[in-house]
Amino acid sequence: MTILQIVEIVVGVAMIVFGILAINTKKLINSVIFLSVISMLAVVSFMLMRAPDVAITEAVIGSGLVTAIFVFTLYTTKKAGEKI
Amino acid sequence: MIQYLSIALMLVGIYGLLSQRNMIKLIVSLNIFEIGLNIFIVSIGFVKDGLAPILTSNHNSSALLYVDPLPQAMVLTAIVIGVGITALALALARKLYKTHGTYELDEMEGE
Amino acid sequence: MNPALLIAAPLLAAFIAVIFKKIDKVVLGVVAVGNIAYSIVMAVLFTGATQIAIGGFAPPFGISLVLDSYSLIGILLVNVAFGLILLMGTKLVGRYGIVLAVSLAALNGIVLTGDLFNLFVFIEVAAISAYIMTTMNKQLKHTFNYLILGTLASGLLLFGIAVLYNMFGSLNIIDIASKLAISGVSAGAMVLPIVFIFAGLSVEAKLIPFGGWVRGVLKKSNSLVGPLLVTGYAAAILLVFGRLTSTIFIMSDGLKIALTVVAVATLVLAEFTAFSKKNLREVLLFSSIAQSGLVVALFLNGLTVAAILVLVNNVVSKLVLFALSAKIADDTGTDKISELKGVFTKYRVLGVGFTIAAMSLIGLPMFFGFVAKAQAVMSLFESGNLWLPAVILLVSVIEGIYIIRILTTLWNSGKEGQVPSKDAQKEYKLNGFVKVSIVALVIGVLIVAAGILPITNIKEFLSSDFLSFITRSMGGV
Amino acid sequence: MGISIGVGTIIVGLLISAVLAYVLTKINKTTGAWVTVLAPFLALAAVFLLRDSIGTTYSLFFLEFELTEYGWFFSMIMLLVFACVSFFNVYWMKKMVHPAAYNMLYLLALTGTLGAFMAKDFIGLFIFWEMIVWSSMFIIPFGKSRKASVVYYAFSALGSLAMLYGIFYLYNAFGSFNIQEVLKLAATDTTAALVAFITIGIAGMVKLGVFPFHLWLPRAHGNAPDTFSPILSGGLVKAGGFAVFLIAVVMPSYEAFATQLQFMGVSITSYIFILFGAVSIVVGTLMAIKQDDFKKLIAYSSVANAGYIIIGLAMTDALSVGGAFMHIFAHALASAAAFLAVAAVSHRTGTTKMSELGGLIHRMPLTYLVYLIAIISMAGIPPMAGFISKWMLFQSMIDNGMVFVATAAFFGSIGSFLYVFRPLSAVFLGQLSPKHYKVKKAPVLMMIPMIILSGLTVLFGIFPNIVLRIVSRIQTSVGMEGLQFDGTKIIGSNGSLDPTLIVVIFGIGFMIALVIFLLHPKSRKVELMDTYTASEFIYTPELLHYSHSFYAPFERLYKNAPDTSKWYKAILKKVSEIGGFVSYAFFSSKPRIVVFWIVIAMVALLWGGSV
Amino acid sequence: MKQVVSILLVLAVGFFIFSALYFPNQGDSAFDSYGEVDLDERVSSSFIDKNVTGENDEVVFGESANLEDGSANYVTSVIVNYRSFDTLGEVTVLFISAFGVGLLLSGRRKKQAFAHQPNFILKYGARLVFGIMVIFGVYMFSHGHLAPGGGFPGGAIIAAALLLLYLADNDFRAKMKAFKVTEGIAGSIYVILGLLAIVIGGYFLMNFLPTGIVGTIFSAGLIPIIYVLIGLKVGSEIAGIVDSFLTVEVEK
Repeated sequence: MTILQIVEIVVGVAMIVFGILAINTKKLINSVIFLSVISMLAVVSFMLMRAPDVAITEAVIGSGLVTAIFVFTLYTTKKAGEKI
Repeated sequence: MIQYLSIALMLVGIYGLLSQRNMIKLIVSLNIFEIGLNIFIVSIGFVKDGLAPILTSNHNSSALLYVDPLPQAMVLTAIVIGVGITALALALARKLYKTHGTYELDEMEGE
Repeated sequence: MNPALLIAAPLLAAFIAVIFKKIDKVVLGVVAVGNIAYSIVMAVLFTGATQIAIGGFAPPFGISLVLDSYSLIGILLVNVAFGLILLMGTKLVGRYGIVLAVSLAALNGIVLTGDLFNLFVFIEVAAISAYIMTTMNKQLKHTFNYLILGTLASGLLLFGIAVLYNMFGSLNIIDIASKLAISGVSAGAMVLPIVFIFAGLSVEAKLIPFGGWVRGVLKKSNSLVGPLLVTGYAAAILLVFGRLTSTIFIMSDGLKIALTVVAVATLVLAEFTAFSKKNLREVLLFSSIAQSGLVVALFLNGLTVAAILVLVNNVVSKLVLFALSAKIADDTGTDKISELKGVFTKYRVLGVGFTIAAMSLIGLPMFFGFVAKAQAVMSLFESGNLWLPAVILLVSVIEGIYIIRILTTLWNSGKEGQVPSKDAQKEYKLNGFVKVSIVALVIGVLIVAAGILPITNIKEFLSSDFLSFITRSMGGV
Repeated sequence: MGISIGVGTIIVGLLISAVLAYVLTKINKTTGAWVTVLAPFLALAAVFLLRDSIGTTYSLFFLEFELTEYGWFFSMIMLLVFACVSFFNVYWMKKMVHPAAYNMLYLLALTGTLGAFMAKDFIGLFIFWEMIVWSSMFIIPFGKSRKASVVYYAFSALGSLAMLYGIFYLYNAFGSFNIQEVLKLAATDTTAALVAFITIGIAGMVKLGVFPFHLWLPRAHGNAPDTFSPILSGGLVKAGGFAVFLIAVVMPSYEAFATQLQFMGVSITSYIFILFGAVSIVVGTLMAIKQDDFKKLIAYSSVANAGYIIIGLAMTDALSVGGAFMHIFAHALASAAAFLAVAAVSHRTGTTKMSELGGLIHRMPLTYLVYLIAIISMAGIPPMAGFISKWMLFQSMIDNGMVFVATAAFFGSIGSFLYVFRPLSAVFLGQLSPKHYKVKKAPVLMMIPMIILSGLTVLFGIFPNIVLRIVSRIQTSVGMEGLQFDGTKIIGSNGSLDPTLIVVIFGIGFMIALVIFLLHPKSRKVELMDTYTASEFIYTPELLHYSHSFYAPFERLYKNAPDTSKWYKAILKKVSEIGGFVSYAFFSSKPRIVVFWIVIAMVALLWGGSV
Repeated sequence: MKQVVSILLVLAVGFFIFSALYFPNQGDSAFDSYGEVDLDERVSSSFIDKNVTGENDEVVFGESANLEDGSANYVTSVIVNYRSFDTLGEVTVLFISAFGVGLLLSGRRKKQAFAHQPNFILKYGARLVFGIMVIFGVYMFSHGHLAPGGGFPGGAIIAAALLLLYLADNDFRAKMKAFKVTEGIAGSIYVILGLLAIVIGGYFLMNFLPTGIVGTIFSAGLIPIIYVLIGLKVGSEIAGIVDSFLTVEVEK
């Protein structure tokens, strides 16, 4: 088992853990943040699989932009005085 | 290995769709599912000891062993499509929030 | 003749319309008419099945469009249906012209493409346009439901496609089919991709229990969105079903039975549901779900010709029925059958069109539906299947009951237990029904013509190759 | 005339006149109605003239016709009924919302029946069969009920789709649609014969209204426009007899089922059909006794009579089939006449409820007479045509030793006295309801067809051999033994019948009764409301009506008998409930529920696929 | 309870997927396991050797010229050349969903106000970064055929730059009309180029420009042009989405 394979497994398991967290967490913003973490971990796994194009795209679009619009949605719909 | 885990991640996404009733959570679950799917597809094209599919001055010949570029192209497309759908879903969620004041599907009045 | 134009033209129209907002309806109209004309020309000049490569790369490598009599029927159906729906619902287009143009492109793409991943992309484009169109109905909660399910479905589809790519190293449907034949992959290994692709397509094809979104989305849809989803979309997706089942669905016996059970259960349960409904659009909606089930069941049994006939009949008659129902609902504010007593006594032409379409749907002789039903039953008998014809005919009884219930109520104004009289008639006001009437009538004439033509020599028709029959009657070779 | 009259010409002519009727009615209602009178008469004449060219085939565009002996016979009955009934249309034009559509559909129904009787192949038969269904289906809601039409369609669709299954089954087995050819071939193959017998038999039973498919009759006949009830009862229902005849006799069922278990001289399959016939005699009779509505009563009596017809056809011996044909003919005349009498009454009084009528003999004597003759024929009393047919059927039943069936048939005959007497006394005898003091005689034009029908009933009661010779020829044409005659006598298996002699005896008896009646002192006339009880006058005529609770003690005997309509309702309710459940469970607006089903289905499919 | 059912169901699906893919019970599953892929069995081997239309054994960076496809980045060559039609569909997806978001969140809009007023340094710093990001984005999509990246991330980076301005300056609001026009024009040119290809080469979306030496900037025929178009289109579409999400409807 090479070090890369161990990294692969760690990344993969971490994604699943964060996935479950994202689904089961109470606060929506946490959910979104966990999603963003998963996305970042996905970028890592894409890099491990020699897919730089996909990694860049996922980083910019999947992780960055999607998280941004999630956060904006939550921000624009929060009730007055509420923290998101 | 990452292939198995990606399938598991897809299943986590489906689990989210099965158990959640909050719109944001549903969209998050969908995204998790898509990420798992994307990793799965990229993993299909992975070749052990393969190079990233770009010719450079270092790896300058097509005779070298590269990973499959086609699944990567597919995933690129899938990611962009995913963003489009997520944006649309969030817009819908926002619109629904405005009329119902909640993200919980079960709490919305009317049919 | 490059069929890619059918896809490129609407897309170009959409892109232009986004620059010049004011002309979007004009552009849309031009493209719709152009597409109809172009597809007719293509059908007339059709010489034989070919694959047209996109980008100049030969089929297994690049993306290719498949042009055969099968996809020709598809594009004719899709474009003509789209054109007619647009004609009937011009006023409702509003700001959605761009979406409609994109959906037209996507539907053509779905029907034409010979590449699995390309199919996925076009299904996504079509689905997203559908999500946006359904927001017209102001039922956003249901649209959201549709969106979640549709996205999950295309994810499942993509998973199946990815597995297939892994197994065969190709995305071209015909290439995969030939590789399947050579490599001797066991049917057991194909179960996973087939089930995922089936599930993915079934959500859009509205099979029970996959198409749960459909009721909420369509029961209050207007006369533009509803007919389009029930006809154009259904036709495109079901044709894809047919293409896939006839090429790459190498099924084990267990899987074939399981999939057929789903399809037949859809047929039976959806007819039951339609029977239990009291609203016009809901009844028609479930009826078209049932027809989808029938079409899929026929495809799974390898009876492509019969399936296409049933599909064409369903699309054509549902086009009229759904458009008229939605039109009536738009103008009178209700589509409850019991509140629309005698509406056709004032709008007779509408009524005649509706009646012809409805009778074709039930499958009465001299209408096209009979030809379709006869072909379905006959070919099932030929394949040695004796129980499915019985099921089909039994559910037609139920179908007949609710259709006739609608017809008798909509034609006669009186209360139950009274002779209908002119005084008891409610006043209905429909706006701009002339266009709708003309379309309904023209389609009605076509249905009758298409119903009489084949039974002129039913024996030859039943035994002949339908595709050559169609191309012959379209003036081709 | 350059055009030679053929079946094709008749069909086209009728189709054209249907369109013509529509157009003319739009212009002038009465003119249009006259088209519906003329067209059947012309067709009647034409078909009558075709008597000599039986056996010829005709083609019309893609349809092929063959004039057979039995096709001609059935067509004649049908045209006679249509021709007679159509006089009434003239009076009903003003009462209709869609007079033009009515006239068109009326003629289309006629075209459908003629086409079905003369079709050479099954596709033609099916097309015209469905034409009958949908043309009448659109007419029925012009009457009192929309539901009736749905019920009618439901049963008809069950029948015709069963037939379609049979047709395609046979086509798949024998590669042909030709009726004669296929049925002959089917007789050699027991399975195919069985499928044909059951599927086409169901179609016939539905049309005839045999138990358990009889429920549409009272609803459709009772609620159809008054002018269409006689068509349904006298005409269209008889098409069912045609279908049963095809599979029982034209397809020699006794040969096809020779290997089956034999039971009372017939095969078990035929016997089951006969049993259904017997049950429908009993059910029809009992239900008819209960009815208050005049039209529903006759409708149920049609159910009972359909039972006789199917029994006769299914027994497949010379006497029984002859009896069935005679019965089809006699019942067509009688029930059409009865319904026309009802229509005449309804035209003058506006109701068909017996409890609202009474004493109309004083106002409409001729109508009374027509009705009397019709019901005597229906009850099977000499000297009417109905007697002859029943006699033949009874003979055959006793021959075959069918005790149970014969009991049912006798019960039906006796029961028919009960139910035919009730409207007679309730509508025509007794005291006139105060509402109807000003009722006038039926118009002359209405009288013509009624008299024709009654006259024929009497005529063929006295000289049945006119019809029976034709029937005999039909029998020999399909390869069975013909009926035997001896002068005016009909030879049965254990005795013969001389109707003419019976009439003479009957006439003498009638004369004696008449003399006694005339010698008897005149009774004083009392008006209906001329009574009081407990020193109070009563103002509700219905309660004083003596047909009120007419057979109450008798009805009480079978009050708790199961109601067949409840079974169908239960089935439909179940269907509806399943539909509601599907709609609720699978078509949820909650994504997670649908995802749940998707996942379940996928697991099931994956599991099913890996088995 | 519901959760247990969900988990069980998901596990059941997982069981079937895993057993079908990795533990086939009859014969070979034909499914190549992770990493054990033979590219020669796949169509991609031709993409790597660039010999779909002609004979070509080896592509050498900086030497091979005038091939059917001149991109050094294989993913780019698949996306923009071999499977360009998919990409057309893909930009349509983004186009239509951006349009849909715009439709859903339409009406007279104003910017969502943030709680904290950004200070001067942030404001002007952001403008500086904006410029750099735009340049980087343009670089990315114009070098898509040489380096990882390409039109989609490039366009997204430009949109992200715009997003930065939005966040850093409460008063900033981009002119959406301009973006619409850009996206429309870029899309139209894409399709028109495709149609032009029919006229020139007989195939829709054909790469009709000559390809230079693999590895140089002007090497891939139409690919850079199309990638620039895609970049512009994606950039303006995502900018549109961002604008829709960052603004709220004006209350009447």
